[in-house]
Amino acid sequence: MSNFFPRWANWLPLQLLVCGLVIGGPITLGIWYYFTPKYTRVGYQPDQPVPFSHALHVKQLGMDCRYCHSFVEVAGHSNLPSTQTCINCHGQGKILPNSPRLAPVRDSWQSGQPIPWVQIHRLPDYAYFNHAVHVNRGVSCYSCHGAVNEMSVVYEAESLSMKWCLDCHRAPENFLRPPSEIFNMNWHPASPEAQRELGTKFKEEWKVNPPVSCGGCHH
Amino acid sequence: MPPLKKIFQHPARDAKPTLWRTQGERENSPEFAESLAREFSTDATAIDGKGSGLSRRDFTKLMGAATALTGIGLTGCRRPEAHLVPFTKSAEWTIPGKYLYYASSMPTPVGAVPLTVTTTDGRPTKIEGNPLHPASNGATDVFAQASILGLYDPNRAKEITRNSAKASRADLDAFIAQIRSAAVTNGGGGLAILVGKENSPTVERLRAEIASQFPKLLWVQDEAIPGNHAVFDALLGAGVRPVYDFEKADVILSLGSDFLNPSESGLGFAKGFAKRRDPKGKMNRLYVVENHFSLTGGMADHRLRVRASEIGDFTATLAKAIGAKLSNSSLSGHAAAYSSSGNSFDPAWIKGVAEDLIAAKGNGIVIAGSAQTDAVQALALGINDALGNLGSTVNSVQTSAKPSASLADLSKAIGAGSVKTLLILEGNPVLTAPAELNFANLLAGVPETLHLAQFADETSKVTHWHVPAAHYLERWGDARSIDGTICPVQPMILPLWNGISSLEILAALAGEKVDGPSVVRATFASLGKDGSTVSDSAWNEFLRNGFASGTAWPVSKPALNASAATSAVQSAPKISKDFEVVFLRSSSVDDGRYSGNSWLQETPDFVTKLVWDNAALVSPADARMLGIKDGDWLKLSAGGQSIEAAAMVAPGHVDKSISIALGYGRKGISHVMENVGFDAYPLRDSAKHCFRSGVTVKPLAKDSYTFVRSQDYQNMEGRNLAREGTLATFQKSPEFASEMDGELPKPTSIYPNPPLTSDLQWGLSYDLNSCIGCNACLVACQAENNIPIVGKDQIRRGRDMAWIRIDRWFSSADHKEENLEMIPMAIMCQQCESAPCEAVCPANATVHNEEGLNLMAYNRCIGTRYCANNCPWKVRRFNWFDYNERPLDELYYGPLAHKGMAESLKLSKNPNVTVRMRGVMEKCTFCIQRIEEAKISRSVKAGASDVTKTPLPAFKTACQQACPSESIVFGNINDPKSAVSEAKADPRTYSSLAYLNTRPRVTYMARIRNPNPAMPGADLVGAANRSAEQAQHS
Amino acid sequence: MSDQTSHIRGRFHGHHLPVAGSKEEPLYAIGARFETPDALVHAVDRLRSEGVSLYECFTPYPVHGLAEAMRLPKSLLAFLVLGGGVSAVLIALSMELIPSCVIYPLVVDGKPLNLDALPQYIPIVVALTIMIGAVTAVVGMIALGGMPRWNNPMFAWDLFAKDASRGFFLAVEARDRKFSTSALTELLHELGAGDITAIHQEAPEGK
Amino acid sequence: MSTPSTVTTNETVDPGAPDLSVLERPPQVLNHRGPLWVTDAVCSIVEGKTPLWWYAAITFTGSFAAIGGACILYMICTGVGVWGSNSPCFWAWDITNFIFWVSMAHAGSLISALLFLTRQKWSLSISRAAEAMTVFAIVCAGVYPAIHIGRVWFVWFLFPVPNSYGMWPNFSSPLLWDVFAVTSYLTVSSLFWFAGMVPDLAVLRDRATTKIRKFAYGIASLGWLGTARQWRHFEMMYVVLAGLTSVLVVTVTSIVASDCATSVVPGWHATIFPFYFMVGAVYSGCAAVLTLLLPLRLIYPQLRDLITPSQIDKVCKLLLLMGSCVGYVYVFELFNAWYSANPFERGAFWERFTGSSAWYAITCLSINLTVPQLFWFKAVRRCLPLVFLLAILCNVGMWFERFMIVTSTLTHDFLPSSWKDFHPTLVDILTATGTLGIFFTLFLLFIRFVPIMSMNELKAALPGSQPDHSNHSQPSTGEAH
Repeated sequence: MSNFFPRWANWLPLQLLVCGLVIGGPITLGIWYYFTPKYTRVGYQPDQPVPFSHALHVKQLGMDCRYCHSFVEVAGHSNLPSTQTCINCHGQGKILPNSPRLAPVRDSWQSGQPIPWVQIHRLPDYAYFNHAVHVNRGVSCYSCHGAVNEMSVVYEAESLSMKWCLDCHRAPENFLRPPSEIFNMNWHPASPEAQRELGTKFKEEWKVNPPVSCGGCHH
Repeated sequence: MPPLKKIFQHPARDAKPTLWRTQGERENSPEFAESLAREFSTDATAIDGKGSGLSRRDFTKLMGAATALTGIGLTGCRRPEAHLVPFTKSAEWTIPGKYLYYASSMPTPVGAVPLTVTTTDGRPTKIEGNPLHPASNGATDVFAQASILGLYDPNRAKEITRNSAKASRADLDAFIAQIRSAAVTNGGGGLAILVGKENSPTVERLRAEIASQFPKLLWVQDEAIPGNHAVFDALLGAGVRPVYDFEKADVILSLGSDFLNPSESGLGFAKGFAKRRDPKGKMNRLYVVENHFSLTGGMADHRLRVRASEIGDFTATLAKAIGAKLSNSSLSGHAAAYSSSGNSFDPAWIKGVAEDLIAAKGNGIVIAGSAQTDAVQALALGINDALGNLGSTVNSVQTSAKPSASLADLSKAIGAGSVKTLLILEGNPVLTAPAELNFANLLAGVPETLHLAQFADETSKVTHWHVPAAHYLERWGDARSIDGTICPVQPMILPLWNGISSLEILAALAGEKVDGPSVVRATFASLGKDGSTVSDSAWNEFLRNGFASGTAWPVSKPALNASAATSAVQSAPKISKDFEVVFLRSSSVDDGRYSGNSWLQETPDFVTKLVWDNAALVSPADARMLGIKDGDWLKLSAGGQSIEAAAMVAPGHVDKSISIALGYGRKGISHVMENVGFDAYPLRDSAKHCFRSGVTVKPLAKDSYTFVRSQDYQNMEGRNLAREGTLATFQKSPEFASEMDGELPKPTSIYPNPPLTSDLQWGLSYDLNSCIGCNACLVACQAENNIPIVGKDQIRRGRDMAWIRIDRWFSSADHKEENLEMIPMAIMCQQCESAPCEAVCPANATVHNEEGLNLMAYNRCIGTRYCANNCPWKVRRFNWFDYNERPLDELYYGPLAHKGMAESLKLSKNPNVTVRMRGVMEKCTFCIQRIEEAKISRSVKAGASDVTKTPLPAFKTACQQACPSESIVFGNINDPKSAVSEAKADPRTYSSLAYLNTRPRVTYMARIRNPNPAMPGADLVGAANRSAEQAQHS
Repeated sequence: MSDQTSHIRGRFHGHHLPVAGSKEEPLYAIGARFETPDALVHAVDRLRSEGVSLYECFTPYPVHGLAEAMRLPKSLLAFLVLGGGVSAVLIALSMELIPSCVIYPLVVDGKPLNLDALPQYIPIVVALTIMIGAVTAVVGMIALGGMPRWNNPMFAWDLFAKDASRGFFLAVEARDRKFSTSALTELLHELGAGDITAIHQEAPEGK
Repeated sequence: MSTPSTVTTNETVDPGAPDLSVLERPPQVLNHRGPLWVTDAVCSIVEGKTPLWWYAAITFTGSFAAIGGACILYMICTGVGVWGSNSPCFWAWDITNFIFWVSMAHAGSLISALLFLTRQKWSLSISRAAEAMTVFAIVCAGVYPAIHIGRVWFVWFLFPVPNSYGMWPNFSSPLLWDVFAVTSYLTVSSLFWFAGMVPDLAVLRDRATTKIRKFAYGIASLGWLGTARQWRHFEMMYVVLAGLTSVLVVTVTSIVASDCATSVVPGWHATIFPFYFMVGAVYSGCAAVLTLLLPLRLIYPQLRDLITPSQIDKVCKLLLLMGSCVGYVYVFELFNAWYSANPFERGAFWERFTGSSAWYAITCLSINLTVPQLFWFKAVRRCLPLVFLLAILCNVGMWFERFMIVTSTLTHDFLPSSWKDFHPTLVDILTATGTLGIFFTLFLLFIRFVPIMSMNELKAALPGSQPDHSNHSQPSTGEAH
């Protein structure tokens, strides 16, 4: 036998090529989806020290976001409520004073140790975000946090990737709302067209001109 | 609907969150963690568990890191758990993440520096001047700026020790109580208290209080670098001090006085002086007589190099001349009383100055260096008197300073064994006392000694008690600013390491109850009209404004006591022809009190550009004579004392004279102070003059010492970088500066640049004419922008990180020492409209924004360093190592080096500026965080309305805000009415390297000198660029 | 199978052709060896005139005139490369212009955000064009040359397998319409060929 | 089976033999060697037993390469600060060596491609080695741009891949041009090298005796049979590649040159730079070829008939030409600086030769202005040991030139206040020697495992190798147009 290579060897290049396509393609697509914030971020839903339900408080009881997140309109950070805020309603002789699920709150109130809520929406340290300027200029909580009023346990609704931010900064008209509806989680534009029309109006009236160059968020 | 993937069941934790405990464990100092817990709670900001290298909001990270790490451990490769820790009880005033400003002040021997302190979430992060204060234009000096680091300095003393064993606060209180009870019985016999000069009314009050209770008490006040208090008491009356009004002065003669240096004489002088340097107005003229280049010398129109010890002779000669011209007998009398050492000075110079001063009768100032001899002070006042300056430009204030015993008196008392208990409140006598007193041994002889200080320093080593002192940002207090106005000192934060203030100790001695501001408030009350109580509103106003209006010392026309003057003149010391040594106040560590501050250590000296060192400055001629060059060792000996120091050749220095800064060469206190410079204190005698005459100098055959300067090349190499002209030139052709581009190609652009659309276009104008080069902007920038320090070795390798640097040029039209001029020129990112750095960055990490800013996105930067190569001004700084996270002595260990920043330093960071990581480029951003802050608040204010109709809140860049001479003007060049637009419209304005057509947003205003034609070498003044032009054509 | 006897240089045994490969397998071709390129070229001319079409020549280096003699068409390669190059230009330009002028225009060094700044995009275009062109050329050469083909019936002929780098070989495939072992053997012999061999397919693996 | 080890060579070849008449072209292969001899001569190098010196050599070079690698690792996990680079000299040895290696690569491509296109037959026997040198030099050059950046792990920012930031690279940056230029240069030159080698690999395959060799060369030669069709496409490809490569060489040098030329730094900002780098490149490349071939000729006696004195003579002449061009550029630069009357331009060059960089600037000039001029003399060109020595000198000179261009310019730019001198650190030095190690290691592997000369080209060019009735003057012309 003086052919060193077997016959099937001749098919090898073709086979390799096909395998490459069959395997490589899906891998690329997989990385495209599974390794980007669209997947890695969205849907992050850790359990919290206190089983606080936004659905209950906001949807059923109709509380306003700002009752707990009280500084969102003035400060860069949307603060978490102090234990005091919880105790206002859940203190002795008030609502569910002895519920075991509120034990951490009571402990915190007595010990003075803060409640370690698990953080969900996390921006990198080098990205600067300011809540006040957004909520005051027609961007609703809903646009970034999703339908929190529906969530019994809060999860991350949007990717919060830089591209995602830019989508809005480049075309705010697709998201701007009437000032009255900023904290109304149930307000939805009649149609995309209606939204664009409304948004464009606000954009021009208010001269909304969000930064699209690095310096706006990275300094 | 949530995608039902990744519902993280983080392991259940025990109901009681362990955040603080783990925190404490990490910190290894429960007290600290406690104080944090008490003082701040974090707000809803990110706590990045991954601890990425680029970290903003390090403070909150510090809080969360511990638990976040456990998160990593437990969730494996999943997303690490991070926590948000809200307040338990809401804190008054505090809005998480919003700045809170308090008015306070920084006590210094010169006088309190009025401040507004920026706090974030309960931690002070930035210091600014208090613009409301009459004696301040909202400016600050280096030391005030750097004091923020002083607060968080991890090397500060942390515990009370007795006989170097840890003691508790209770022990201390017991000790004080015991002293008091003893004093009550024996009227304070054997009790001595040594304090520094703090100008604190409360201290004065408590002193009076204690003195009245314990009449035998010995109250000693000592400063390392004193003013001539005694002689002024004699010349002008007890407690009367001269004050100068530079805004009124047409002709100024400085006799070795560095009055423009803020840390020498407060911020007011520079401001007033600068106001009169505008060539469009009536420009003043400055004569300086000094032995080495000082800031003031750099500003001089005519400068004469005279040995510090011979300034007496000079003054006498001048006084004689003026006395003769004015046929003023008393002045001639004083002059005659002076026993000259027979030095002669260029008569033309004397004549010129004399005539100019006489011509400006009543509008001149003759000011003598604060550590000059009594004779010089007396003569200077005499001349002012003769010229009728007293009452117009030279006035006096009746200070509340009471005479107190000197260190010499104390030593005597100790020697006589009459001191049993000595309390040293601040100050460091063992370091600063004249060697001949041999103070360390004396102290050892005192049965009970206590030292209150922020560092366990030389003195603490020999005292029985060491008590950590509270930083002024941690304690209550009050202090008088240079004009006597009373300012509060407010605590911004609980003592990080349980520091104690001198007030607490004094109050305890006086038997007063110490409870927060009570002691201070009591003082404040005593100043009130009725002297009894003070209304809350008045008190709150005092705290809010940061000063009590109307408490300034009354200004009056001084009356010179002629006989006292004569005797003062006669007291002039004999001067030897031999070398003299001149002791300088260091521009970085003052008298040594700031040697622990690494920001200051790394700030280049005004003139020598030396970092992390002082040096024995010798004139070029002497260097040749002694056959030495930079770094060679000298042995300086006088009166049995001797020191060894490495020499540095200082252009413009007078011969037969050696200048050396005080406060260096300290050993065994903290690693920051190790191997830094040479201690010059031992050479001083108890007269504490700024010079010591008759010093023998001997070069040593040691291998030479490595000096590191932030600037290696001293002259402009024939390039018109810093531009100057004379008043005449300016009046002839106002735009002479921009015409200096000469044969360089005219800028042209081959294509239209894309328009910069915003209504805000930022620009900065920098006035070479008023800049004194005081470094305040440098440190302000460092504090504002979280700029790391890199250490001596890295700077030697050319890895300085300062975003703004001050180039200091020496130039001399005829290349002679006599006519040497000094020009400081601040260089920061020029924010070019077509920036060379941008085109070459492959990653788009540095681009332009619509407001004409040259942005730098650290998180996009991959560190090719091409931008820096292509930056003509070399203002870009590269993180060669992980300067923030690794110890400076382990930079080269790579991953083996310890990682992480000292916890306390994390608190000092500005939360709105990213802390940069290794491998990224950084540079001046025009304080973009402040710009964005302003824009955001404008938008918030506008809300649902046209934002462009809402005015932008006023703000300044850090360097602008700190500048005492208002040389930096920043603003919107799109607005023709803005200050910066007006500044740029000035004919003196020119762009640096205009021919490159990068169109910088930073422009410079040429320096104007105002020579006196009658003076020798007048034609060589203001000719820095003449030599340049010649060089260019040759 | 052994092939010790399969070649005796210069001698010719009537119809007993030496055999390469395994007799059981179908005949693949008849191979012959020529001493000089001249002989080969001449042989090719002759074969063509005889109307034989399915033949191939094997030479250790490009022999000039051979391809012409075989009437081979000109190589397509040049056109492939041209195609590759042109597409490369388009790819490169769109890769550069779309991000920097359309998707995310950033003001860099005050340079225009439109085609005024075209020069700065040229270098990458050139580099990419050349790269893709070169890749096309090589891939094309390999593909057009029927490579890679590691197993080839010709290798069954040990003489060829050993001496391909030296001799000038010719093989007429059995599929050729005019193929006849005897006639061809005659002809080749007449044309001065040596080592005329019947090349059979090799036995498939496992036999 | 032929036994290659028994190749005999004629030791009595006198380089200056009178029988070489000036009129007729000297033969490619001396002593009327035939195709079989050529084959054996070249293959014997690969097929013979591995000589001891080879082991010794590769251990030596390999260890240097290893040390270099270690330094790079240390640098990456510690920081660029471990190099001597500083402000203002943000680039130093990293870019110096990058330019040095890239330039050296160019001669290889030129000798094989340009000389091939211009029918310079004399380059046949050295082109393969030259191409190999090119590939290895680019590998070494490629090391630096990859590692010299501050955050290597983000290097993917340089490639236009869609990402969740919505960010793209800056296509106007010469550094990005570099990325593409160097990538395509590496690709093209390796393809050129490999594709040209396929027929010769086939020869090795046919002569292979061991299974491993059969397998390796079998795979590598892609089943090449040398059919008329394959040769036809092969020759076409070779012409095309030669054409592309020649253009690429010019492109790449110009792009690398624009790293400097497009900047504003006085001393860099000059339109002459592409030409400057081009001639410098060929100059250093020719020198490198000589430095590599002369020892080979010494070690393998049989090559003396293939690498003939007349070829070396020609390379020397090329060296002389390019050296003179380099000299011209030096003078021109100085004149230009003076003529610009621009204090910054003048200052840059004044400082270059009087300042702290004087020692290496002057070293560079004194070598590159004098050494190549020696090649005017035939005696020098024919004295091979001397040629070898001078060639090495030229390379040293060129390294100093790169060092001068990068460092002395950066250390003396616009503002004297920011001037700072550069001092290399140990890491700098070991990394540089490391790349040398990589280069020679690769070259040793090359001479050991693949035919170092293009046998098919040589054979095709031998007298009598073509049909005498064929009226084709040169190989490949028929196909070329």
